[in-house]
Amino acid sequence: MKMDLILRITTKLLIPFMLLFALYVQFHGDYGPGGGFQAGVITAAMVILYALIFGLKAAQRVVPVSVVQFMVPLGVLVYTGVGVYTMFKGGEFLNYNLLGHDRVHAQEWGILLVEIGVYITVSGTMTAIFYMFAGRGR
Amino acid sequence: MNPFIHELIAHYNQWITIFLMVSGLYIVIAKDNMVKKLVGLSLFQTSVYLLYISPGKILGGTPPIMDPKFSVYSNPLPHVLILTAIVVGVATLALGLALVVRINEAYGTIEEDEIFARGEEE
Amino acid sequence: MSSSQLPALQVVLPLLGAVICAFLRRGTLAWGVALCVTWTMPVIALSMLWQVLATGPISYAMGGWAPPWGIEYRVDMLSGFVLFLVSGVAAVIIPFARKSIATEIDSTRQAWFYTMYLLSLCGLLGITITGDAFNVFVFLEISSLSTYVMIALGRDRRALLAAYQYLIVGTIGATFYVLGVGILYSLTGSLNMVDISSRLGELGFQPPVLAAVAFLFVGISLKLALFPLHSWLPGAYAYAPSFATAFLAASATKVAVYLLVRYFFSVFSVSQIFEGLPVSEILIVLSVAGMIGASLVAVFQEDVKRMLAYSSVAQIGYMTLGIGLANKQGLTGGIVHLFNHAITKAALFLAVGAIVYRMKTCKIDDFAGLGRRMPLTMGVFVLAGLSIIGTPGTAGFVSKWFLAVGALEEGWWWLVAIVMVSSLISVVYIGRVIEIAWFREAKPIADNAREPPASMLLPMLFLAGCVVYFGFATSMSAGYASKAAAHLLGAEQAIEVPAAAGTKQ
Amino acid sequence: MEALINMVLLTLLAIVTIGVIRMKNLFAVVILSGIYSFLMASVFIVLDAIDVAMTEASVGAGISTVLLLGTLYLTKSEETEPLHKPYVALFLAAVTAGALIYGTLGLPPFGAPDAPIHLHVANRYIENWKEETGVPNVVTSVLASYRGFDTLGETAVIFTAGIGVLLLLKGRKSPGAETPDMQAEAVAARAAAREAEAEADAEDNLS
Amino acid sequence: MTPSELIIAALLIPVFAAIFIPLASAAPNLREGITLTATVLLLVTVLQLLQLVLNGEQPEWTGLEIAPGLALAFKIEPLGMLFALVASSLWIVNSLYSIGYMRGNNEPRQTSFYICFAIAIASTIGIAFAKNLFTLFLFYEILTLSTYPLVTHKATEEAINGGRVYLLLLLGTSMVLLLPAIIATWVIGGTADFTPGGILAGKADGLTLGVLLAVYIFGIGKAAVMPFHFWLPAAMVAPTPVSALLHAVAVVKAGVFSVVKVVVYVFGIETLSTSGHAGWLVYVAGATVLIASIVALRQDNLKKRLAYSTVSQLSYVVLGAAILTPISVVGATLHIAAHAVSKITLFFAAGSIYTASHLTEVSQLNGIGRRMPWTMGAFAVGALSMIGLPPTAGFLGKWYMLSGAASTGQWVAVGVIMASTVLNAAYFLPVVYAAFWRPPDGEAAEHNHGEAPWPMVAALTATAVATVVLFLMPGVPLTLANMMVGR
Repeated sequence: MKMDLILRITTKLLIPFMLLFALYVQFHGDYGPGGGFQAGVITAAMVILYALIFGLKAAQRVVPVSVVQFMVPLGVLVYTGVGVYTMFKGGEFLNYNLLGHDRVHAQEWGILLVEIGVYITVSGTMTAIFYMFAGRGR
Repeated sequence: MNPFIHELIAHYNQWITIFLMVSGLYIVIAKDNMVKKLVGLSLFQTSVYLLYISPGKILGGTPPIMDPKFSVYSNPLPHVLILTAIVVGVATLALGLALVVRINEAYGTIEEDEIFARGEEE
Repeated sequence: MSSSQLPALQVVLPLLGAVICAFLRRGTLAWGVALCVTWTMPVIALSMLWQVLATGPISYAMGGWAPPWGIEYRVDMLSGFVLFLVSGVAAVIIPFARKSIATEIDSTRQAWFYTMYLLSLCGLLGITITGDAFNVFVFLEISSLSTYVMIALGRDRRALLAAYQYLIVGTIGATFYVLGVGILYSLTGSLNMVDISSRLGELGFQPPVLAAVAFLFVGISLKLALFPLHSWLPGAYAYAPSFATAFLAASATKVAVYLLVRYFFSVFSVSQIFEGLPVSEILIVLSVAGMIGASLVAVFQEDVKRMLAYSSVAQIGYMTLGIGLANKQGLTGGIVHLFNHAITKAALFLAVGAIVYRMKTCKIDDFAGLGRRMPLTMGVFVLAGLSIIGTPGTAGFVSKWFLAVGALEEGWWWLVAIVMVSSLISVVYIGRVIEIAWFREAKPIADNAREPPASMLLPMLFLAGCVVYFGFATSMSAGYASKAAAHLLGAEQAIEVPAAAGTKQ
Repeated sequence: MEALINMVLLTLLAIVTIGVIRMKNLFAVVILSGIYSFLMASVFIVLDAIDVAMTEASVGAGISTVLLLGTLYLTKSEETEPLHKPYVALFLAAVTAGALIYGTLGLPPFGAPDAPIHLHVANRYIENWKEETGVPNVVTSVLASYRGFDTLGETAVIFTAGIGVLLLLKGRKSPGAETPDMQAEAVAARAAAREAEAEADAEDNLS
Repeated sequence: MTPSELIIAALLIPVFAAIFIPLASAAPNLREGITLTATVLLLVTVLQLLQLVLNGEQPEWTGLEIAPGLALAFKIEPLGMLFALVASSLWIVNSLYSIGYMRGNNEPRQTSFYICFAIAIASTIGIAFAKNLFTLFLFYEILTLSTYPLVTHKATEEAINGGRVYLLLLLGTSMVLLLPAIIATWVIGGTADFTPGGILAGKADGLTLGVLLAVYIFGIGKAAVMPFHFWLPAAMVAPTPVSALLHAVAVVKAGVFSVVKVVVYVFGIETLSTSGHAGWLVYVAGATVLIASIVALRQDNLKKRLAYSTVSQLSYVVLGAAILTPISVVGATLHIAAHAVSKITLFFAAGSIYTASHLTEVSQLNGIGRRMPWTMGAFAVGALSMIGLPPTAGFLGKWYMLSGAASTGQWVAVGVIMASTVLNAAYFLPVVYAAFWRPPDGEAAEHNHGEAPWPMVAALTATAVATVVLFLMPGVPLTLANMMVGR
């Protein structure tokens, strides 16, 4: 029981930092290693950790299955949306140069947006998959 | 230096990569346990990643993150490809495991030979 | 968006459709989305095809990055043809899906089934249209993963097993493919197919090239179920939901065949593959083995879907045979058989699907008496069956004709004989079903058997019509295929056409 | 130096792999595969593939391991001895090995800067990234911009897998696939289908 | 109508019949009405075409192209004209007869019977008018497929097995041998259109010609050259009108017609006779003639006996073609017509005996001639024609063949024809004798049935008369045959 307590505390402490790290990886991906995918996985890992310690029910109260399910396609929608938008602007699919007046900014915007898309889908999917496996037992 | 040693070093990555790849493939084909097959499959794929990354390396080069301090960078393109490949790999693994779970529920076992032993495939 | 966006739309629309379906809950709604998306596909493909015929290959630079730095979408004669084939068949059979799926998959899963279907379509079209070796792999996996899921949704628990086996085999195949691409990449430093082929030309011939050929060949052959590597196919086709089976049989293996052709004739050169290596011999031997062996196995099947699956393996042999012949007539036969077999098998599997819809079974013995209970459905079955056999007046005959001519041009009488023998075997297994359906007394299980609703019947009848139409009016199928073949083989081969064939072209 | 570390790690990888082959306890196998991923990740670091290393670590050692353990929890943890002898497998593996050795030994040696892959496409990225994307991490820029479409495909693959797993595992254990006696199942399905068919026909009449 | 329109019409009339018959399935009289109208219309159309052909024209129509230089095309030359004439005129009597038979034995599934029948006729016309090998092959296969349901009509175990043999043998030979031969012809000769003097004339060496000829002859399974003859007895399970269709009107005739056509227009008589590799055909055909006749001798079942006689008679035609002299080919052509009318008479007779008295064995027929004078009279005429005695049509064909064989000193052929004449007599005359001059057996005498229903009697009388008329005034067929060989 004592052990358990320690675990709970440490987890409670750990989780914010994990989220922080995920966001760092997400948005610092342009400068250092990492990007949407890694961030997504880390976020999912956070949820998984929470579920392992506090139980699946608790985790699903925090992050409901419906939300996760919604995220899975959402990310792809965002990503594709960027591409379609550039098409409407008259450029090729995913031609970020049309997202802003000067080229470099446009590129950065594009990369940021699609990375967010990747993040949403990956975190959602990984969590969903974990939920499915964990929920199958009972 | 002894030419054989030289050869070995020059191609050490490839030797090991080949070994990893082949043993992964061996696990997939030889084993009947579905989980182990999938593990073997992911080993197989991972070793292929190595085959991509190794040639991308330039001795004395640095990671392809731009910095005025460095001049020689390793080749970024293989990294990108392999990032994609890893993702594909984990997706496949997840799907495969889900199938294994369902098969276990349907047949009560995850050993292929046991299922075939029932001989309902015809 | 101007017409110049078409190549991207061809792939992006199904993806978007899949996403939308994923948000939906009701199967019928998702079906509606799938219908809309699927019906726009052939329009896009056709307009691109016209453009190609008018102004030569289309190149579309994804993200505005010119190849080889960015990913190129490339539509030429062959890929345009296959795009139209896949999207066209999908468009024809999609109306069939609603009721068939409604009975075979429980309502909570239907919407997502259409997601999977659209993803699979997206993947197949992506493989066909892209000009980037690695991009092929990505879309290959999209189509494969969605296919595994579709198969696993079959009612029979064996569907799960079939899906798992396909997943293993398919992944090995895909990994081999990546391996081959990796070797090519480290040889040439490029991933763009056109670029690769030009640089390979400079490299000449060396061991790594051979290894690349081997891995690509094995990898792709696993996907197209070339004879010894076909073990996954029968189970997958037999236990998948009927609609999925029809779709896969008509599209998946065809795209894999296309990929093989693409690599052998475009990425590598004809001289490299067919003069430097024994590829031609290997292909012909395996094809022949498949044509005879798989047909023989099909004769002894008790389950019609399974029987048709084995017949598919045999028919794939015809296509690879055409590739192996590697002369204009033969290659034309192979390519046109892509087309003819796609529509034929789609018709057959739809007919069987309709019977499953009414009877909940597709054991051969349960077909007794259906000839009179479901005359139209069985009529379609007979017609398409004749096309499998290759009787004149059906599409199947045309491809057989070209293949035989191609073989004779090489002076291989025995090959012609084998082709004919294999079609004779198909007489046995098709005839078996027809005989039972028309001349045996109906069983009690067939009591509530009657024609399926129009939404299922019309696609079948349309496909049957196509089977006959393309048995006579071949300017579109064979004519186009021979153009594509000439294009692939390069100009020097076009001269070798016999006088008679040459005159009227 | 780099080369040396590299060789050590690779050797370790080989050892782990042998372990995976020999072990019968699936938990051990899973843990070993996790270790394998970690080693692989460190190899990638040595090879300057930081992003790949990160991903491999988080995916191979993280998610994959969790999923595998979850599966074992749902199924079983001991592998039984295969009935058949693995000669075929050995043969196929040997053939593949032969092809690989034959093929890859012709490739340029490890780390040589003049290999074709460094001279063709990649240069463009390394030279023009600044004015073209301005993102310092070339990998990110290539991933998300030059080959952004691949990444869309990758995301689509994840999406596919996600929906696929949801389809396969969501909700109660679906009765259809489990009941061993196909007869009852068939009857049930037929009954259900009758209803669906009836209402379907009803819709027909309406339309 | 323009010639090409006439051709289309000739093809479409039976097809339309096949389409309308099921619509009228509820009203049998209307249904049979449709059939009969179609038969008459068809004959009229064919006669109009005959006029054109006799004036030396060769009407054509070309349809879709399935491969470059390979189209669905029709062109009427004398031989085809003759075949079409025979088929269309016999269709009328045969339909009359079928109506009587099907109703007399109230057979099941009459609608589908008439449908398949019509389709079979359509494909026969297609074969007759085919301009190239592809068209010929197309309709050849359609004929096989459309007659398959007729053979299995009774849907008994025996019928299904018979159908199996029928389908597998005919499809098998045509696909495994005939189609490759056609493709080879196309590759070697560069065209598939029938050309006077032969496609392959001067394009291939003697050996190739010989091999190809063999592939053709055995590939055309419908010609029932041994050893590919046994589908014919197997198909005997079918109802009699179908047997008539198989033996007289369509199927076997299509076979021998194709053989003659191939010999004349694909190889060319001169080419073959000079090739020096075609001599074997005389022996094969001769052997078939004799063996089949001997087998026929030993059959007690009347229809089986007729079947084997057909096998032997067909090989007469092949023999006539194999002798490779213009005059013998004329004989072969005439024999197609002659055998058609006389064999259909015999089958009608057999059928009406079955309908009236349900007797099937030769040994049961003692004295039946008293009760069914018309039937047995017609039978006698048919038998004479089979043997080849004047005043019946059978005589003409044999005569021409004999003179052809004699003129080139092919004594083997002469001997075969002579011997088979004796054999024919040996297995037909006893039947006639027993029917008229033997006293009826006990149980046969009891049930005193009369003649068969009138349509049947009318039909068989008509064909019997035709058999004689064809002998007395062979003008049209003779001219056509001569036009074909260009004499």
